[in-house]
Amino acid sequence: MSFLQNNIYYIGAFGLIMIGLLTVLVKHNLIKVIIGLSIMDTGINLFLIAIGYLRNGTAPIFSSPEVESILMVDPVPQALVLTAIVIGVAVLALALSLAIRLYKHFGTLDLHKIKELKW
Amino acid sequence: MTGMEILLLVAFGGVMLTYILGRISSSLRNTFAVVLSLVLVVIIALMYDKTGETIFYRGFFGIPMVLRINSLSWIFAMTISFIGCLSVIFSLDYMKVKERTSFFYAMLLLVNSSMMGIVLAGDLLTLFIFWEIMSWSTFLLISYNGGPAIAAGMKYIVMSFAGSMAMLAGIISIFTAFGTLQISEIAAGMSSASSGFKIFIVIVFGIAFGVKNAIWPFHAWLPQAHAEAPSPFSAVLSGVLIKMGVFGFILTMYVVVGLGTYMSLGGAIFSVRSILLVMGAITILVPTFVALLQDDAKKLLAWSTIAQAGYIMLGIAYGTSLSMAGGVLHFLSHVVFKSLLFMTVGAVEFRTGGIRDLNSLGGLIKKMPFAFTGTLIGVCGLIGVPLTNGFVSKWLIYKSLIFGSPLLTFVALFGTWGTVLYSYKLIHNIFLGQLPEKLKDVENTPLSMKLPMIILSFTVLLFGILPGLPLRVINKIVVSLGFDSLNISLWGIVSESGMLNMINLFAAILAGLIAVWLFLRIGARTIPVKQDDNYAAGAAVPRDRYNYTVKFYDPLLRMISPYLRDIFDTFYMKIADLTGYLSNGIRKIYTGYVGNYVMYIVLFISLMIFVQMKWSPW
Amino acid sequence: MKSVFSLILLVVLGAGVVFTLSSIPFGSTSSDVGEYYIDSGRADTGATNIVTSVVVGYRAFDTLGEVTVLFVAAIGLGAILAAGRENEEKKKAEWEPASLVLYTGCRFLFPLILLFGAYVFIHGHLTPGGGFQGGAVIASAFLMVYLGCRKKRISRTWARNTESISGLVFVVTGLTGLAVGGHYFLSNFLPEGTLNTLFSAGIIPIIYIAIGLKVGSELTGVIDDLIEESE
Amino acid sequence: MVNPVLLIAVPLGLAFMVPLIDSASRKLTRFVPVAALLFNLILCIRLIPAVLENPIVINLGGFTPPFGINLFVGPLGLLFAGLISLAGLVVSIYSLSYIKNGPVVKYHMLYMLLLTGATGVVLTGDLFNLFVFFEILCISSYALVAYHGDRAGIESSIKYLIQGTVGSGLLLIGIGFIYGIFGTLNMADIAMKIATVEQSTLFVPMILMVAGLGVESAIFPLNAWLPDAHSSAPSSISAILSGIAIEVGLYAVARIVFTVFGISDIYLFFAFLGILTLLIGEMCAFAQSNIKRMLAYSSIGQIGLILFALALATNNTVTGGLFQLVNHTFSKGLLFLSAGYMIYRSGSMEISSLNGMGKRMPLTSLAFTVGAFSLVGLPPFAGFPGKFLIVSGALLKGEMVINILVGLVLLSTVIEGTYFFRVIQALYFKDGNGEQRKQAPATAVTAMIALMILIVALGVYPKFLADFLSSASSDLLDKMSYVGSVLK
Repeated sequence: MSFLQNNIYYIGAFGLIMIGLLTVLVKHNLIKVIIGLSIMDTGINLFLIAIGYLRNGTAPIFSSPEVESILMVDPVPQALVLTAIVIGVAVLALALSLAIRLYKHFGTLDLHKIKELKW
Repeated sequence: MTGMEILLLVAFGGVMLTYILGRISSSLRNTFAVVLSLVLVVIIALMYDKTGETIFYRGFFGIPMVLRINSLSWIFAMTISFIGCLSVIFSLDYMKVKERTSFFYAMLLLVNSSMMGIVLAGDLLTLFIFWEIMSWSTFLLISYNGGPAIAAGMKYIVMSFAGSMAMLAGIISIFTAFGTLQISEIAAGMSSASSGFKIFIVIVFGIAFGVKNAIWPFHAWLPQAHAEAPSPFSAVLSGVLIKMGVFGFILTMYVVVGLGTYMSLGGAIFSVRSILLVMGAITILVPTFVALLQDDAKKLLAWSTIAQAGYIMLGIAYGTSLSMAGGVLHFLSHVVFKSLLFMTVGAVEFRTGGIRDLNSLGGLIKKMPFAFTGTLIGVCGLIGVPLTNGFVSKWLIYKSLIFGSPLLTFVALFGTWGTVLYSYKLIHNIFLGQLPEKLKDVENTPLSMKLPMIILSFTVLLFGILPGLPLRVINKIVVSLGFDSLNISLWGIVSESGMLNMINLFAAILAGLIAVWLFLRIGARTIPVKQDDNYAAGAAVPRDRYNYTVKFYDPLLRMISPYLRDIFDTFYMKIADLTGYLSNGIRKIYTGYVGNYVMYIVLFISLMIFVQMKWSPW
Repeated sequence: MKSVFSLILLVVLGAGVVFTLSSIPFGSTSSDVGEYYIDSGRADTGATNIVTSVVVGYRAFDTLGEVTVLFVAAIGLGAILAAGRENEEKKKAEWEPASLVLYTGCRFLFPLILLFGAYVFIHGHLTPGGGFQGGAVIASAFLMVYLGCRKKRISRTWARNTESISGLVFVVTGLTGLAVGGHYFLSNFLPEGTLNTLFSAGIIPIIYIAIGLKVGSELTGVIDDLIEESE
Repeated sequence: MVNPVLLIAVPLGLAFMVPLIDSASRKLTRFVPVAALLFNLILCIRLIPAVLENPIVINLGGFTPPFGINLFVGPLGLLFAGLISLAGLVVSIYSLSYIKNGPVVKYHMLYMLLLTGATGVVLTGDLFNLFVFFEILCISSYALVAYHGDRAGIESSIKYLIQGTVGSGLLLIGIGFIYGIFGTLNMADIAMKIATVEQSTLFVPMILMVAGLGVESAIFPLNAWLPDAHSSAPSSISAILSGIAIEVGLYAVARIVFTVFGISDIYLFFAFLGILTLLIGEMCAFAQSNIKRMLAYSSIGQIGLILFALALATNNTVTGGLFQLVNHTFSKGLLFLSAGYMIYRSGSMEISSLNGMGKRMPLTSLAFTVGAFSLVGLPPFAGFPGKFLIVSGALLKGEMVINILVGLVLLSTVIEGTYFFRVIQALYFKDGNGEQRKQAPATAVTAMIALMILIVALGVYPKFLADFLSSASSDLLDKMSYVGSVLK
């Protein structure tokens, strides 16, 4: 039980990543696949945050001069996540615009039916 | 700047200039091409009896690239430039009716230039570079005619490229083993190498040169390629290009590996030498009879080329000074008479509008007397009739083999019988017999085609009567390769197994001929009988049926043809099919469904992790 | 069948991950770099929000890349939608006008949200927030207008020029640093001011304002493109 | 001294400026990429002497590594940057006339950003920064693949996007692990600390990162997007994707495996992977009847060969691999560019529709032939020295396994030769429909001639590049000097 408690963020993060990957692997509706990618992104962001977490830590902001620096969480993963989120959004937007076009061309979003390019 | 550098500069610069001039005016280009090839002949002739090495380029990663000239390179270079020049002259009329002639001339000259590069190469890297240039330019020329030539070109380039890759492996192994590619330095290193390494070198080079030289079982590309190439190029192809393989063999066996090592390389029974001899013998035996089966004049000559390559191989692989001289001389003879034959057949093809089928030709002797004479002399050389060069070279080969290996001698002789048969088929079906109706308006050979034929016919006879001329140079080669010197006079040769003196033969034959001529002259008068009197027992037969040369040697062929299936050709085609089939199977992994693709990614990672966790190899 | 296989693969993957994670215990990580940032971030960059000092100070180059990623995505989306749109005739869908309450509410909220967004990115070096967050808030204001007021559209040229100029400001600020301040690209060449005041931290607020405007106009552009597509 | 950061900043600034330029003058936009890449090229050339002496390390923002992001401009990075700007310049000249329809302004912006992303990847010394630039590269290529908005383009783009996103997700997880273990993102810093951690712990992060980058660099089981994307993209983009994008991916893999991890146990595995990629790529290309798909599979094969050469990790083989990489950029670029206009003229990508192109577009066909010969490795073109170096370097190792792999390399070269010779025959010796002779536009011809000259020049005088490549290869392999020059 303590394992679960100690690592709950990791478990959650990788749970999300696995769910995302599984969605990409087994679902054949493009929108669901894109959702899967998005879930995976979320999981990765959570993982990055979890890496930088310090137990009972506070945000790394010196909002007043008397704030102590001892228990501040690592700011680097937070900065990375900021970037990763934006990248995720960018990819998501592009994917959705492609999905719109794809639907116009094929009249379906079923990836099993979109197999004109193969071999 | 030495003569060799100038030579190559002129040759390769001329190629480009020819193409550029072709853009301006075709007659200017033709003149330039002829002049260029004549200049090359002159430059090489001036280099007679010179030896020397010169580093001409260090730009390739600092590996010194060397040109060298000695008697071996000289004789090959001379032959190349000579035949190249004649084929350019021959092309003048032949190519008039075709399109993209500038491309043709430029490529023809490029092939010649790259072959000169090969024979003048003093290191293996230079050799390989020119070798590859020769391979791809030849490919472009073979495919030139389109249609069936496409398949022929493809077969040629694939086999040749496979050979080149084998050669590259060999060259680079040598480079990594000895740190040098200069032929003169390799020889020193080779003597201390392990015999396994030597055998490896012999095998990879053997494949490369064997493919080019069309030694059985690497001959599969040759018949189609020779048949489908434009005739002036067929002459070059059959005459000199495949002889680059001979050059390579001599270089590998006697210069790189060394004479002493070569003779003892391998086990007692399966020594490298005996294997090469057997390959040579098979190369004589089978293609000779396959040639009999051919109805296409150029294909017949192509198979004959393979068979003759077998003789050269026998001579070279046998490894005595006499056989070596025979091999090299036969190379020279073959160049001359085979180019001559391809040119005469090309002239016929040119005048009859592309007919090469022996069954639909005939009776052209009156229409094209020059071509007939050329063919006659060429065929005599091919068979080895005395007073032709073929006689001398075959005599040397037989002489050297007859005591050491009677079986091989028998095979060689047997091959000659076959040669007689197909030679007769060739000359008869084209020039003798009945003239088909549709060939009534065939004109005589044009001048630009006559000229090379005259020169080549003259050479056939010259070397036949005065074999000492080429043999003097050949003797130098033989000595430089480490053999004993031969005793040579202008008229012939004296060896321990017999002597040859062409002046006696010449006198005897001349006397005989004069006697016959006198006898005929004094004796009978011939009465011309019309053939159609007795042809079909008086029955009315349409005139174009009169040609009785269809199905030559039919009973014989029916007897032997089941044994002459080209298993290696089939084998190569099977490999090609298999590759295609396999490729088609493999590309099915790209199924088009993106879920699978992601699966591959995850599979890759999971597999790695699984292996790592299970066995921890890392 | 396939999902079972996928599950097995993922389980193997998960096992590997667990194995590696055992060397990164949760909740007690302290990295040298992170500690350095916390200790000397204020002195180095003048920002009290250490995340900001990392994002726009220490790792400002990342942020430049990040802005570019968003930029690329916005252009890419525009290009893809434009390419398909070319060869079909425009048909204007008739939109039902929004109700008055919605319309007025949107118009009322719009400047407030804009103001909030601007606040978020202007105070990026002092409070949790920054250019991206502020930009997203601004874009949400426009999204609200699109949804609520329907007929209102922004001017594309205006959005594009804002985007372009703010992007240029970022790069030019960086290049100015290269030219004048210590000869490093993106170096902080402005005075750092006093901590915890608005005019502090040198170039950080400038960059964050540029980013805020850029992200805002980019996201608005994306929304505009998608809405145009749905018409 | 010029500052290498301009290599990234200037094109980026120009790309941001394009909308402004566009509103000032429509015609000027097309020339922005040309100007930017010309600037980059000149900058790269000017940097060569300084870099050959000592790698330039630029600390961005004035923070010393590992606290700030740094650019590491060694011979290798400069080689890639120069290659990107050179190939980019040529292709941008080609695009001037080739890209006529669609949102042209957006094309030029995306194109420039793609190359900026690639330049960033090869110059950066920070792991996460590498990821960010990698994303710029990937996202702009997703968009560019779909540029024409046709069925095939969109389909391949979405497939590419899904695989690419999964790949970059994996990369990011890997980076997260690395940060968790070492507490730093600076590659030199990680490289220095790598020995302090048990090897087995590093396996999963490494394999995640390699797989993530491997998707972009088309290593065998991860390359399924490539044939679709390369064959459906506009030809100018195919040239860049084949010539630049996957090479940059390979650079990233090599940098991480050699410099960051630098644990030699795994190299042989990569050599096997390279050979597998090579064989699969060539075999698939052999079975194609679609010219662009064939070229795309051939890119996979070439990447396999380069990976094999790099994985042998000796100075000779890496030099050879890099040489082959340069050759591949030029030759494959040339092939795609020439095929682009041939397809444009014939209206079909089937090889059979290119019959007789030699008469209809002589110069374009000549360009294709030169590219094909060079790629196959025939002298006197640039492919031969590359192949020579790789094979000689590999044989010099003197291990039986590697000798056998070299045999496979030569075998696959034969396969490669076969399908290229087939196309050349179709171009020149098969009869096509008797269409008029019409050359490609002048800009396209200029681009192709420039590439042809480069290929022949490199083939005839390889030493020109070899010395530089040799120092680039030691840049890649010499981990200690990398660490030393970053963390002074």
